[in-house]
Amino acid sequence: MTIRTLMSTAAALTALAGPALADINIGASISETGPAAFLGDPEAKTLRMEVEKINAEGGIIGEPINLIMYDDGGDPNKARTFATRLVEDDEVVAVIGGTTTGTTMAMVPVYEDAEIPFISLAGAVEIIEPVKEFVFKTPHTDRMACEKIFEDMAARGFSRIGMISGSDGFGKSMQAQCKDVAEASGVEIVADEVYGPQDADMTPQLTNIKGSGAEAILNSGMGQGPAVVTRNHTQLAIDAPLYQSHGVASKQFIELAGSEAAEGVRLPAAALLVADQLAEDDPQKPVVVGYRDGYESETGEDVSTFGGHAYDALYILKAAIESAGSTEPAAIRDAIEATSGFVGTAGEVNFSGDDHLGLTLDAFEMLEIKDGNWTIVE
Amino acid sequence: MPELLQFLFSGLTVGAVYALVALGFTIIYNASDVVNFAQGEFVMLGGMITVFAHAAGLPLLLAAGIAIAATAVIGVALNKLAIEPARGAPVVSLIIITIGASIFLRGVASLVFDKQIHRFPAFSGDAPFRIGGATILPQSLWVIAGGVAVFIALWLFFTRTLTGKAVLATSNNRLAAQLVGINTNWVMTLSFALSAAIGALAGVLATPITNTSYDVGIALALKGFAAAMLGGMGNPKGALVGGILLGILEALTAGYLSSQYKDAAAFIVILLVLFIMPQGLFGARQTERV
Amino acid sequence: MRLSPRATTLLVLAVLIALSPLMFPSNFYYRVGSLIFMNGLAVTGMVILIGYAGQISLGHAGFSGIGAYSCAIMPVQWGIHPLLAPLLGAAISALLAWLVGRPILRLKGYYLAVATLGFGILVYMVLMNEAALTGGPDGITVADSGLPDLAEAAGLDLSNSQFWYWMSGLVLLAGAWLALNLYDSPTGRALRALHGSEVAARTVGVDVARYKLQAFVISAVYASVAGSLLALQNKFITPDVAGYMHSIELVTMTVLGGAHSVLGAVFGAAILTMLPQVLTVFAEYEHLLLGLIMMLVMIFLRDGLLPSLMRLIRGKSE
Amino acid sequence: MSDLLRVENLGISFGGLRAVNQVGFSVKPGEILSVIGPNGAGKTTLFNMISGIYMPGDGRVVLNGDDVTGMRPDLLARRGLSRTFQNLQIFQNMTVLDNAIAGYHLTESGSLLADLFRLPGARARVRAAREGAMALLARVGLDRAAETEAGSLSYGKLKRLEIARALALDPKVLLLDEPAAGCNAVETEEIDQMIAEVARSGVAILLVEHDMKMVMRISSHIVVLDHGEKIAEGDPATVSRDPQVISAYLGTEAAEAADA
Repeated sequence: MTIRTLMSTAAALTALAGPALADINIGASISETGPAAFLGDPEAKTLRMEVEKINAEGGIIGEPINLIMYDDGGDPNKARTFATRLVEDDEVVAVIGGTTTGTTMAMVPVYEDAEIPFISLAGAVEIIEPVKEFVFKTPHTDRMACEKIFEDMAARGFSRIGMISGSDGFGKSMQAQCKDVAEASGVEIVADEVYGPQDADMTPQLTNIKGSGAEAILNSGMGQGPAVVTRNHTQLAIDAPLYQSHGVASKQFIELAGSEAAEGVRLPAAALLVADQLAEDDPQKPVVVGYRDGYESETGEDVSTFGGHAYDALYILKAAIESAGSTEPAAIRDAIEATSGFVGTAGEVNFSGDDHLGLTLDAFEMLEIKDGNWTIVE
Repeated sequence: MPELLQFLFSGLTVGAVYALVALGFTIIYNASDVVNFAQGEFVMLGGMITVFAHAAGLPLLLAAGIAIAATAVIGVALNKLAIEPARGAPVVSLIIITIGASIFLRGVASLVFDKQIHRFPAFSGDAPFRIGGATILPQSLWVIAGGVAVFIALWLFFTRTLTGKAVLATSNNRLAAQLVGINTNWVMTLSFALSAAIGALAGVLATPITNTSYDVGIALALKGFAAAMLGGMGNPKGALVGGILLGILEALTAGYLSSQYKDAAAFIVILLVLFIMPQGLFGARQTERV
Repeated sequence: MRLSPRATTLLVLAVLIALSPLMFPSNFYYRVGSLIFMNGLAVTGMVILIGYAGQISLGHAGFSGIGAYSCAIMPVQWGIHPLLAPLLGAAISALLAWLVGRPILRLKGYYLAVATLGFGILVYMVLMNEAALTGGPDGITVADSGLPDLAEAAGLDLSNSQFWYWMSGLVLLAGAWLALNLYDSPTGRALRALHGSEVAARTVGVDVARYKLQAFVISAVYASVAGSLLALQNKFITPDVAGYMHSIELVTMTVLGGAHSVLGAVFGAAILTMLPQVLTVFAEYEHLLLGLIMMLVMIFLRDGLLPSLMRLIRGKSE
Repeated sequence: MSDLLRVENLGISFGGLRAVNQVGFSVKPGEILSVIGPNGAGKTTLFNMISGIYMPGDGRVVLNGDDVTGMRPDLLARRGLSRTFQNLQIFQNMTVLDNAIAGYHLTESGSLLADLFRLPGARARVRAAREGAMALLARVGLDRAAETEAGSLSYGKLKRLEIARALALDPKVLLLDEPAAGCNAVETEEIDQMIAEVARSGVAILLVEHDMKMVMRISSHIVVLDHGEKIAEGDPATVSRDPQVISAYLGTEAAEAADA
């Protein structure tokens, strides 16, 4: 009947778009649209661009990659369905993706059940803690960002800090992590405010933080909210310096906030943003410069660390398949876990049985915005 | 006291944006009894077209003008292609048609433009005015002025001009309006053009504050709709008051109670108002005719 | 023998549920099937609210959220048996619907739409903000219900997707049976009557407020159970299940397929559930096409897809 | 016999406009009381107040000895008051038969659970209502249209369907708002006879009608409204001779009717 017809149409259409069977099927479920689109968009573009590049250079162990990428729109339920589709229908050997923590966590049970290695591009620490056998991730955790920021605050002598967080997954997760590690890092959170990701004005929240006597302010959030917070921070002439999170690590943030308002804002981020400022002998330099130049010339857009996460995931996977010499999911998983000394855009990755993130705090640079540009804080 | 003043300034800024969106709802509703859920996309288009025209090298004013004109044309097209053919459909069908239109416009925008967040510079710089220990950005004044100006213009339009009265007549009784010689098709075209233009103007004025991207329309339509219903659908005064009230409510809740639940507070107040005044604050009371 | 419309609907549903797997190329289709049935269940409730009673709700995903989070929270926090959680969730949804429905249902048209919308958003915000209980925006893991294991112990060797395909198929059948029973019952007639003319319904003795409330509560229970099933299958749930877009989706499925009949609405649920899967071939045009389809159906097939299709078929055979 | 329905000093204003003012009358079982008057005299408004659709501004409505002023229509229905509408209020989304069964709502309805699970009790009640409805449809000549969508019926048939639905309640008081409007002479006569028949069974009937011949023929009592005020009252003969009535409204038509 009609349902059947549609089903088989769907199957036929997928088959049409589908691969020759010898290819290496790599799956991806990315939030190309929806509230996390500005993260997912560069991720998807990076994956397409880099897969094309790898295939042009002869693929992995002689086989071309067939990238099967779905747009989950940031909806975890949809992501979950695509996960099943990737596993059952597309028969992928590994999956990259999960732009957000929500979509990632929704997919995890599927890949764990099917024993397919999965490299997430989302931030929260719960993705890899506790360690799940088949789940890895490339971005630094929000907990690490908190620690890096608090470390810098403590070094500058700030102990009373105010937090203002986005109410989306990223903001809330980081807010919780920061509150968790605050005491151990020697800072006290004296104000804790929240805003909606689409809010136009955060002066009430910042006014309250200003009144709380906070010596520094941390904004955990991604998207357009942090730009508004930064402008409002300047508008209210708040003396306490503003810290942003790694969630705004793209040039776009400075444009949105305006270089005047963004002046002096600090944030922890990967070296990708300051590729040119890295020392010539820095092992990361060729990687980040290469990726940045490739991305910017291909898309005409500024590079962001989000696309970098996808880049890292793809090349970790490539290296793992090569070292495993096999496209068996279990073998790939073992090879991923054995990754060591991999230099990506986020830093040096060393996975192990009890660490599926593989990055240390050193991988973060503390950046400060000066004259509309990122500089490394020494 | 400076806190309160700051909260009020914040509420005014945000509320003026809501009010502009709500005013856009008003005209279409008045002419056709349709609540256009794609109104938020008009705001988005106003902002995005300006951004890209400006980036292409046009001066900001010209870019804004083009954005408003182009959005008005899109509004007319929406009416001709989707609303007119569905005349007489039940409320729930109209809701789905206009939501479909909003998804469609969003999809087109993500293709024609991009999925990144954009902004263009504020009209009069970013140096805030300081009043009584609180601050307000010049762009906020632009938005507030825009809201008030559109309100006054609409009020004059509906009460003082023949065309405006024709719009109201069309909404009251389409057939009767036709019988007295009103070209109701033209009234509909005009209403959608005006509505879309006001939405686009909101986008142009607000983008330096709110930023814009292809999907800002959803949240704006939601708040604008809520504001319009709070004030009473179809009444420009209701739209203005509803919008500002909603903005101030959110700011005061964020300032004094909990920033977590500021959106919740807004909706609780809307629910309470509707329970007591089922037609909103300024909505016309309707008697059942049998 | 001529079958009543009620029996026909049930038969068609049962046959579709039973026979569709014969053409599934892979396990993935069980997943899509189970989603169709879960959405179909929620939408069957919407038929009672929109199709029978003529009321609109843009907040019913809120009840799905309550059903889903009951399954996530109750067993872990309060030690309630995982199979009891969906029932308790449904009871909470019913109670909440009864409480908010009384004042809300006095409103009409767009005012009712905004009030229900507000209710849905409030539920969503609680799920987002009360992170200690709900896990916040990043979601929460749902404990295993033990049901698939039970099936396995009973000798049924089913994958997770397969199990939930059959489970939700059965629940959908039960839900459809109840909704169809209601149609030609005094309550169903009273609901349809107040849909047709509230004034006339009153004058024949229908307590309009009471019946609207009943429809609201019943549809809330349907949405809640659908949410519970989703949570139990996914074993992970986020506040999106209660989000505004999900509410809109439910209404769209209902009206797109044909709000006046259970079969029509379930058909709408099937179309809209499969659409994103089919549209993946068009990648970035997906949303554009979805919007276009919504508009075209509502403009040109005003009664919904299924009634229009049936008319077409009948028209041809005559 | 005592009054079944008594209206005392009933009045209402809409935004400063006095639509009905100080109107009073009473009806006994088996009586047919007609309310007449020019368009806009306030007849339908009066009906809407009596049947609980509008809250009266002042005055009282007494049904069977109880004050029921402003009571909800569904509660009035329980007390035996039923009505039809000038501008048809048909359930267009339902079949003709379902429309008629809906009239049996009060006797048909039971518990929600019984309905959901199709318990035997509910099915028996539905069966009884269906039989009653079929009989009523036969009485108004619509039994052959039972399964058609009500929306597709002609105006005259819809009028009769509405009367059937109102009768399904087995009312003590029946309010008929222009039952013969839009009907041809034959149909009018049928309706005419039906009303008389219903009245004979002991129902008190309140009638608004523009067809003066019909009014003069069947009314036991007439109340004349003009601009919301009662200007005359009495039996058809008396009213039709009332000079105030003639000048206000009736004119030659009534004179003819009186002669006939």
